[in-house]
Amino acid sequence: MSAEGALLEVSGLKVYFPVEKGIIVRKRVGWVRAVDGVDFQVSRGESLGLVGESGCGKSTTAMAVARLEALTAGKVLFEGRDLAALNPTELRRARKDFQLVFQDPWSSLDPRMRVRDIIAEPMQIFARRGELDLDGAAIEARVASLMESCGLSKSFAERYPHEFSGGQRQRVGIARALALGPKLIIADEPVSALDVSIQSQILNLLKDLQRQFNLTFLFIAHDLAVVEYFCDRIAVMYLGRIVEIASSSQLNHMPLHPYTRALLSAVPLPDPAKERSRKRLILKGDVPSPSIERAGCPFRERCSEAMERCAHEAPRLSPPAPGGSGPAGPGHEVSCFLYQGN
Amino acid sequence: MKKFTIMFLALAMMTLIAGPGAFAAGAEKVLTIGVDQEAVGLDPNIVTAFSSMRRIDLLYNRLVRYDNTFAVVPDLAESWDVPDNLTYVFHLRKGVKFHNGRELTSDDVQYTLNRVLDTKTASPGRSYITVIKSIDIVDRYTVKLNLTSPLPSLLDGLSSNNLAIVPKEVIEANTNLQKTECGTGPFMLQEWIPDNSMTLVKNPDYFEKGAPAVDKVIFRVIPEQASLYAGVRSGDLDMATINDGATIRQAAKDSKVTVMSKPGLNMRIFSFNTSKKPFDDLRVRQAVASALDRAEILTIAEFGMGKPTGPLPVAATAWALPPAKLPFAVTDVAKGKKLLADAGYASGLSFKITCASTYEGGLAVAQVAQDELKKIGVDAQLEVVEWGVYIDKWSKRDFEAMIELRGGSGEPDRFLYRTFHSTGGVNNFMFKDADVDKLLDQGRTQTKQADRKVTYDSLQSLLTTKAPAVFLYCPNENHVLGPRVSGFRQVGNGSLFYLAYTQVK
Amino acid sequence: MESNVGRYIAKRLLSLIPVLFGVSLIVFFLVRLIPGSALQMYLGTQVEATAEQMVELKRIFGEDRPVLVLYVEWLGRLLQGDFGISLRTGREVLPDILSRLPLSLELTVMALLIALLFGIPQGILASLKRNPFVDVLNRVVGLLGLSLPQFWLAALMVLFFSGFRGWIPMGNYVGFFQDPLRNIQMLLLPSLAIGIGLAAVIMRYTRNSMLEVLEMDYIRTARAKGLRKRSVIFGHALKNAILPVITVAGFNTGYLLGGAIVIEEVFALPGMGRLALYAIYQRDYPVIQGIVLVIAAIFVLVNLATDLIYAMADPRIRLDDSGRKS
Amino acid sequence: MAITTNVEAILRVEGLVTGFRTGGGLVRAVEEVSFELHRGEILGIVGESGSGKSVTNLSILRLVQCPPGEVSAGRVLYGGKDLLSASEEEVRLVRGRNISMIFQDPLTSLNPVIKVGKQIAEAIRLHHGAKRREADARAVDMLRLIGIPDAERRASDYPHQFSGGMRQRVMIAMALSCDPEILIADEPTTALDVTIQAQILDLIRNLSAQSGTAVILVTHDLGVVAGMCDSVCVMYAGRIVERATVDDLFYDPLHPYTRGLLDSIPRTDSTGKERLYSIPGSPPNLVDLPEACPFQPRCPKAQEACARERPPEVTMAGRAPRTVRCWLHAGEDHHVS
Amino acid sequence: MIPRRLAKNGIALTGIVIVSLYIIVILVSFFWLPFDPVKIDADHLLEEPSLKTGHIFGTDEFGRDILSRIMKGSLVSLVISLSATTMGALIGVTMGIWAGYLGGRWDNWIMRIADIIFAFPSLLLAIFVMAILGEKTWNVVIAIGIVYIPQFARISRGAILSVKTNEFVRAARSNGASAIFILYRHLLPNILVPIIVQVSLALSVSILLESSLSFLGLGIQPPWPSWGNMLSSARKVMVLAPWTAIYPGFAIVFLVLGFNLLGDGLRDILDPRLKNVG
Repeated sequence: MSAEGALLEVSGLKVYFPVEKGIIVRKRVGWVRAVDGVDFQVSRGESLGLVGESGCGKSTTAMAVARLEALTAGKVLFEGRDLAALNPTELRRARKDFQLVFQDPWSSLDPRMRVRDIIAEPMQIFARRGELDLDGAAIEARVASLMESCGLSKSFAERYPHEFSGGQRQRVGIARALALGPKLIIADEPVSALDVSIQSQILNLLKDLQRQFNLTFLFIAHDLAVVEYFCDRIAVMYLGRIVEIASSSQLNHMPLHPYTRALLSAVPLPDPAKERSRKRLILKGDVPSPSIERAGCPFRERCSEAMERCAHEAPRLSPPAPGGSGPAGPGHEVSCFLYQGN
Repeated sequence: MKKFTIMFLALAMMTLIAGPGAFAAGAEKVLTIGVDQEAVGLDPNIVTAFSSMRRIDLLYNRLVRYDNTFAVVPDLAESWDVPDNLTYVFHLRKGVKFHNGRELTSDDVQYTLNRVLDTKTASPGRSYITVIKSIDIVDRYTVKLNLTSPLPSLLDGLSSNNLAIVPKEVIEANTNLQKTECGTGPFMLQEWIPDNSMTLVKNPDYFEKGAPAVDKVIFRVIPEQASLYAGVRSGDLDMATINDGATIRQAAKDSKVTVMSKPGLNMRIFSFNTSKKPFDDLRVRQAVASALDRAEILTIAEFGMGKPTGPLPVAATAWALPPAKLPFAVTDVAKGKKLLADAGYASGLSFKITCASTYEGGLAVAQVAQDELKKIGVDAQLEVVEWGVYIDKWSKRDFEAMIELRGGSGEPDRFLYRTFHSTGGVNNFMFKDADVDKLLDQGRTQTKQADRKVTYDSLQSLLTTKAPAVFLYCPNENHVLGPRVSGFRQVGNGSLFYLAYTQVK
Repeated sequence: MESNVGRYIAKRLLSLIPVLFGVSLIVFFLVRLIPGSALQMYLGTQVEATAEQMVELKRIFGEDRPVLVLYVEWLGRLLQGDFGISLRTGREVLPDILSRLPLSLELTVMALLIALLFGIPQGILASLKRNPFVDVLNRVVGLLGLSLPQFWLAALMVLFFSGFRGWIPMGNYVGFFQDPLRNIQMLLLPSLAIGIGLAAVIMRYTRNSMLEVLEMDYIRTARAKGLRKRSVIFGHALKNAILPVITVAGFNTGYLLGGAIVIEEVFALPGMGRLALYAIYQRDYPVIQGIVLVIAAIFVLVNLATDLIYAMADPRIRLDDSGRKS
Repeated sequence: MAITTNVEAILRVEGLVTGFRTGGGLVRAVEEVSFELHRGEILGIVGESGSGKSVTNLSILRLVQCPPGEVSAGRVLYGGKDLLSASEEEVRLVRGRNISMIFQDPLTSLNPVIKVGKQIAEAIRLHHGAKRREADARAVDMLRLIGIPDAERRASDYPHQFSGGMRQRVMIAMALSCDPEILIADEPTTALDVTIQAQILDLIRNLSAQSGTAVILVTHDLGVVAGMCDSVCVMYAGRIVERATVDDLFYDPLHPYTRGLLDSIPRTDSTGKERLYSIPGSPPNLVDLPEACPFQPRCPKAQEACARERPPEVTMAGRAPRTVRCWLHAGEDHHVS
Repeated sequence: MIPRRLAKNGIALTGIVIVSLYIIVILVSFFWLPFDPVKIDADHLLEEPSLKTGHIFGTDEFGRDILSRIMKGSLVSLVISLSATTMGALIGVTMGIWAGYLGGRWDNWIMRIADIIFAFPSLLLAIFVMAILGEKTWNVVIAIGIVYIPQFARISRGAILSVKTNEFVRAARSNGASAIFILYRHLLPNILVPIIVQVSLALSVSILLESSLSFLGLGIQPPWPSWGNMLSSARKVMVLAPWTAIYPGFAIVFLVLGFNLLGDGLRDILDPRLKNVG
């Protein structure tokens, strides 16, 4: 598993939120296991997608990687340096190299700031501390070039966020993320809130930017189609864990985990004939609460192929055993006993 | 929600209908009097509050009391002899009963006086009788007091409510009489709802025949002067004690009510801290005295309800010289200016007048005085403080000038000695004058009325000249009476004793 | 569920302790910072006292020991339910306060009722009549109610109603249980004077809340079901719109209680506010301390009650230990 | 598949115009919208946010908040009556009984302080005059029918105690409780996860098939349309730009917008990773739209006429009512009737 | 943007007009008053309002012209309410935003302190402070300001709690911004709306509180007029001369009404949810 060229390597990541009780003295009475042992790596220039339904921990994973959420356990190696072990000053400096694009184009921009100031702010913060060698004029020039790269007209610089449509706001957010010249972009559902016609614009923009600036993406989404389009590899999450990870095409054509298969079959296809002919796997019930401690496979209650073993033993993410249900490509790993020897 | 609305409306309607006619008059004669302050406690030997005294007036008796002309007349003592100026012998009435039924005897007098003298009791009355060396019981109805030095104001002191005679056993049972009552007075305490009302009932065994004339007296506490007046008008109250000039002026024009008004013993003064600049200079004090216009102050601050006075309250006619016969009787701006200039304040002077917004604090007087002092080039600042702060400043002598309301007395020694003697207990002017001290001491030892009159006449002149304070006026004591009331008389020291003879139709 | 509520109440009550402790600490030292003392007030400007007497008096008035010692003593007795003895009247503090509490509470409750009975219907009406003129008129009238100084209103009431016997208490206040009708008649004007401002507040909150709720999706759902307008407004909208009104009403109940001070003075009502006022004037420390503690306790209890009522009205609030509600 | 021509239309919308008065001016949210719905049909109305699809449906039942909204023209013919000119009382009786609605966000669409059982029973009591007990029992039946486990107990729960999918089921139960002829489902699955969306869509499809309820399905997701609908209206800037059967629309889109929309969807069934097509620009501001084709600034095939004049709604030859609002097809008008 | 909308909002406009009128009165009072407001005039005690004497609002029990005193008093009332509100807002908002932003233990401690102040009956608290500090104008400001601290703390805390979940806060953190930077650059500007509305309410309440204090004899020092102490001294004579109480009362009512209208209008304008209505 030596990750030659891995920009980001996450291992054993856990994010638990305490459930507290008490008024005068607050006691912890349990945990919400939002992320419960996640490992993955992202190579330079690669896009890794994290998919899953709401509450599966994909966003929390992203936030923990960006150190915006406290880690309960695990390592986040960024260029070999463990972000989890940095002190606040080091962390602040390191932030230059990984930036975020957020889901909600409405709440991710401060409504009281002009577009120009929003994009310039990261540079100003770093420049003020002497960690970025740009003066006011240089910052202004860079803001202009960033706006251009992101397809924003120069005349927008003096406007406020509320004067824009969702797509344009998302472009502003992207320009802000690029301001410091990051190596990694963590994009948390960047197109979920957008209409289809705008969504494709933004996806194309991100692709262009990736090429232009040699960016690495950790791309979070709930829409499998979007992730498959955008990412090289995809990790599917369920209840705080990765249940399957594979290259996009492999996951699309050869999904192994029952959950992945159900997910894929639930995605409506814009093709009436295919829709009519396809066989649907409809999952029973809802996602269970992540605050309940559970032994065994987290998916077993909803799984149509659950075995007795699933109830008391948790499967580990590993390449499928040869001679399983079919050929699996390199790097394809799944966390299911169907594909594991004993 | 809907149910609530209906219930509420129903209640409101019922109230409207039942309203004014809801209370029926009983057969008994009840007199309702409105006062602006609640009594603090009822132990006559301990309380200092004016409001408590007004209840004690009716509940207890003293050895002697004032009548409505400030003459000392018998109360529990039928008569007294003064064989020499160090001995007083009192002959008690027979058959006087405490409200618990026990007869009052000379033991009770001895017990009471000793209680007052005991420093543990911390009685405010102690200073009136500190000269008493011993109290001898001659017989069941005769008591003899032996003094260490002569004190002409002793009888006057004994007329104070603080020296009302109390029964030993009740005190021992209750540690004090603050919440309970057992006197010999015309009325007995029936019910006391603090800050609301106090009901007194007739004492059937009262020693004076025919008194009291009503079955019940109800005190109601109404802090607003205007409400008190309105209460008498509407018939809610039979009478009310009101000290606010504006309200009285309004009531005086009102045919529905009767206003009784006469100058009381209280005295409004403009006092100086003679230990501090600029008032350590006699000329400055005199300048202020020349500038103040008593008539204008009375007109504006009291709506004319009062009388200008000298160092002794004008109502104490036996002693007091009319202010017109005293120095600085006439406002003289030119003289004031000259005096100031002599004192080195030709270009003007500035000082603070401390006052409080309550009636006793004299805010209205201070405002008029401030205005008048401008005429002699004095720029006086008002320091209007809350009453507690006022008292604090008073007792710490932390002021330059102050507007005060002093409780005067019908007897010159009792008031003047403690107020202006250099050792006087309430001499907060820090006033030290050998001549004044000499005259005050002399007044104490003289026994003949005529001699004393001469002494106090010159003292009045001297005090007015030396001006530890400017003596302004005595505010009237006012009572507003409704049509049902007759037979009430004002004493002049605020006492409601004559309620014992008051009738209602 | 029930035990949950019980536990919640118990915990909330426990959490009052630090607040009340803080209040006790502040009030105890605050009142002693005020210039003047009970002893000075007792002596006034007329009384002479000798040195020996002063020693005795200082002992009686508790001026002979350090303040810190006094605090610890007071707190110790307080924990046993002993609020001490009034320096002014020598009476026990707690019974004196408790005897005036019913009046103040009744006044508060009546004012609250008046506020709710005027405020809520008016607020609903205002939210439905979207005619701009009526709307503006409604709001101006409401704001006018908010702008009337209580004491001014009270003084004017005394001025106008003093001719009518029985409407203004004249020191002849009767308790509710002695004569409910007389009692309510007497308290009507005072509580009106207190409640009118809150009525305006409630009206505004009801209106705003209704306007907000009427835009909600579930109102559209209710209309889409074919419900009558009345059912939509009372069955669906009001049930939700009332929630913030509960908070505001509860929030202001404590304010009403404290605000009754001036009104009690003007109307000569023997309530707690008046006791407090005199106690402050007379530097009657134990009484001030007692009253502030009692009012603070009531205040926090009212807040607790508000939260409970809110929780009953809003099933989304769970009375568990989720801590403070913001 | 339901072929719609020879089945009677139960709902006919003609020339509907709805506007909103705002500080900035009049927003023409719905402009000359016409379509018809047939018995048993599932009609999709698809469009991006702000295209007027939801307002269209609210206008049908006169649920547009007025002010600021106002239905200013058109007819909505149902059961021989024009709902737009009928009295409020008449429309009220149609709501919930004949035409029901479910909405996008089941959390905000259910009254948070009323038990779900009661919320369902309310409509039943209202429209069937059922007694409280009967209505309650029927509400429980409905909950059971739409697949809520332990329905008896859950009926006395509040909406917040349900998960998103369950809440939408409750909404559906409520909407279907009076056996309506028409169900208007306004983005019923937008707030839900895909697996839950699949459950809900399945439920709607089955219920519609069983009871013959016609459904208007409002959505922005062409995939959902493909899987659910018989025919589709595509809306853009308040207008229906294209109306067709589902197959026609997907396999032979006529309007450039429809085509662009179809091309910009990333698809899991695609093979290569060719660059997505994207429609340039963003949707127009609906205030003071010029007299032109609103799609013209973004249209790759825009002609001179497009900027000058509003295109007419052209009825195309072929199966079913097929219309398109585009100058490209202006010459191909076929009036059927 | 906002000024234009203010002008279009009738409610706010009325408020502005009323408050401006008072400001004009204050400006005029610097240069001209009908009579000397503190000059005692024994010849005209408690005169009825009359055009003939020139005392159009009448005179008080010292013969002073009531109109002049109201005019003179308006400066005091406005200055006090502005300063007290500013003080309460500054301290309260600082407490509230830090409590809301830091959360946890800090939140608990800060808000407990606010709770304690809040649990005090406000008038009693103001009376205490006045009695301790003494009757000076600035002490009235402090006494009233303290009362506001918990209100502002609560409101700003609540607002911060809701704003801080916005993603732009996370964005700022991801750019390495410090807590103070985020708080004052991003959060504070976004919670100004509820604070401004509360300020307008507090402005009006402080006038009432100042009056209450003066009414109890703890406010502005006579002979200088404040509306409160005018009412306070009118209390004794209002049976005789109702105008002594009525005009200062109306002066209060209208200014408070002005502030309330302004606040109400501001709320309309600033609240985005109501933007499309009316």
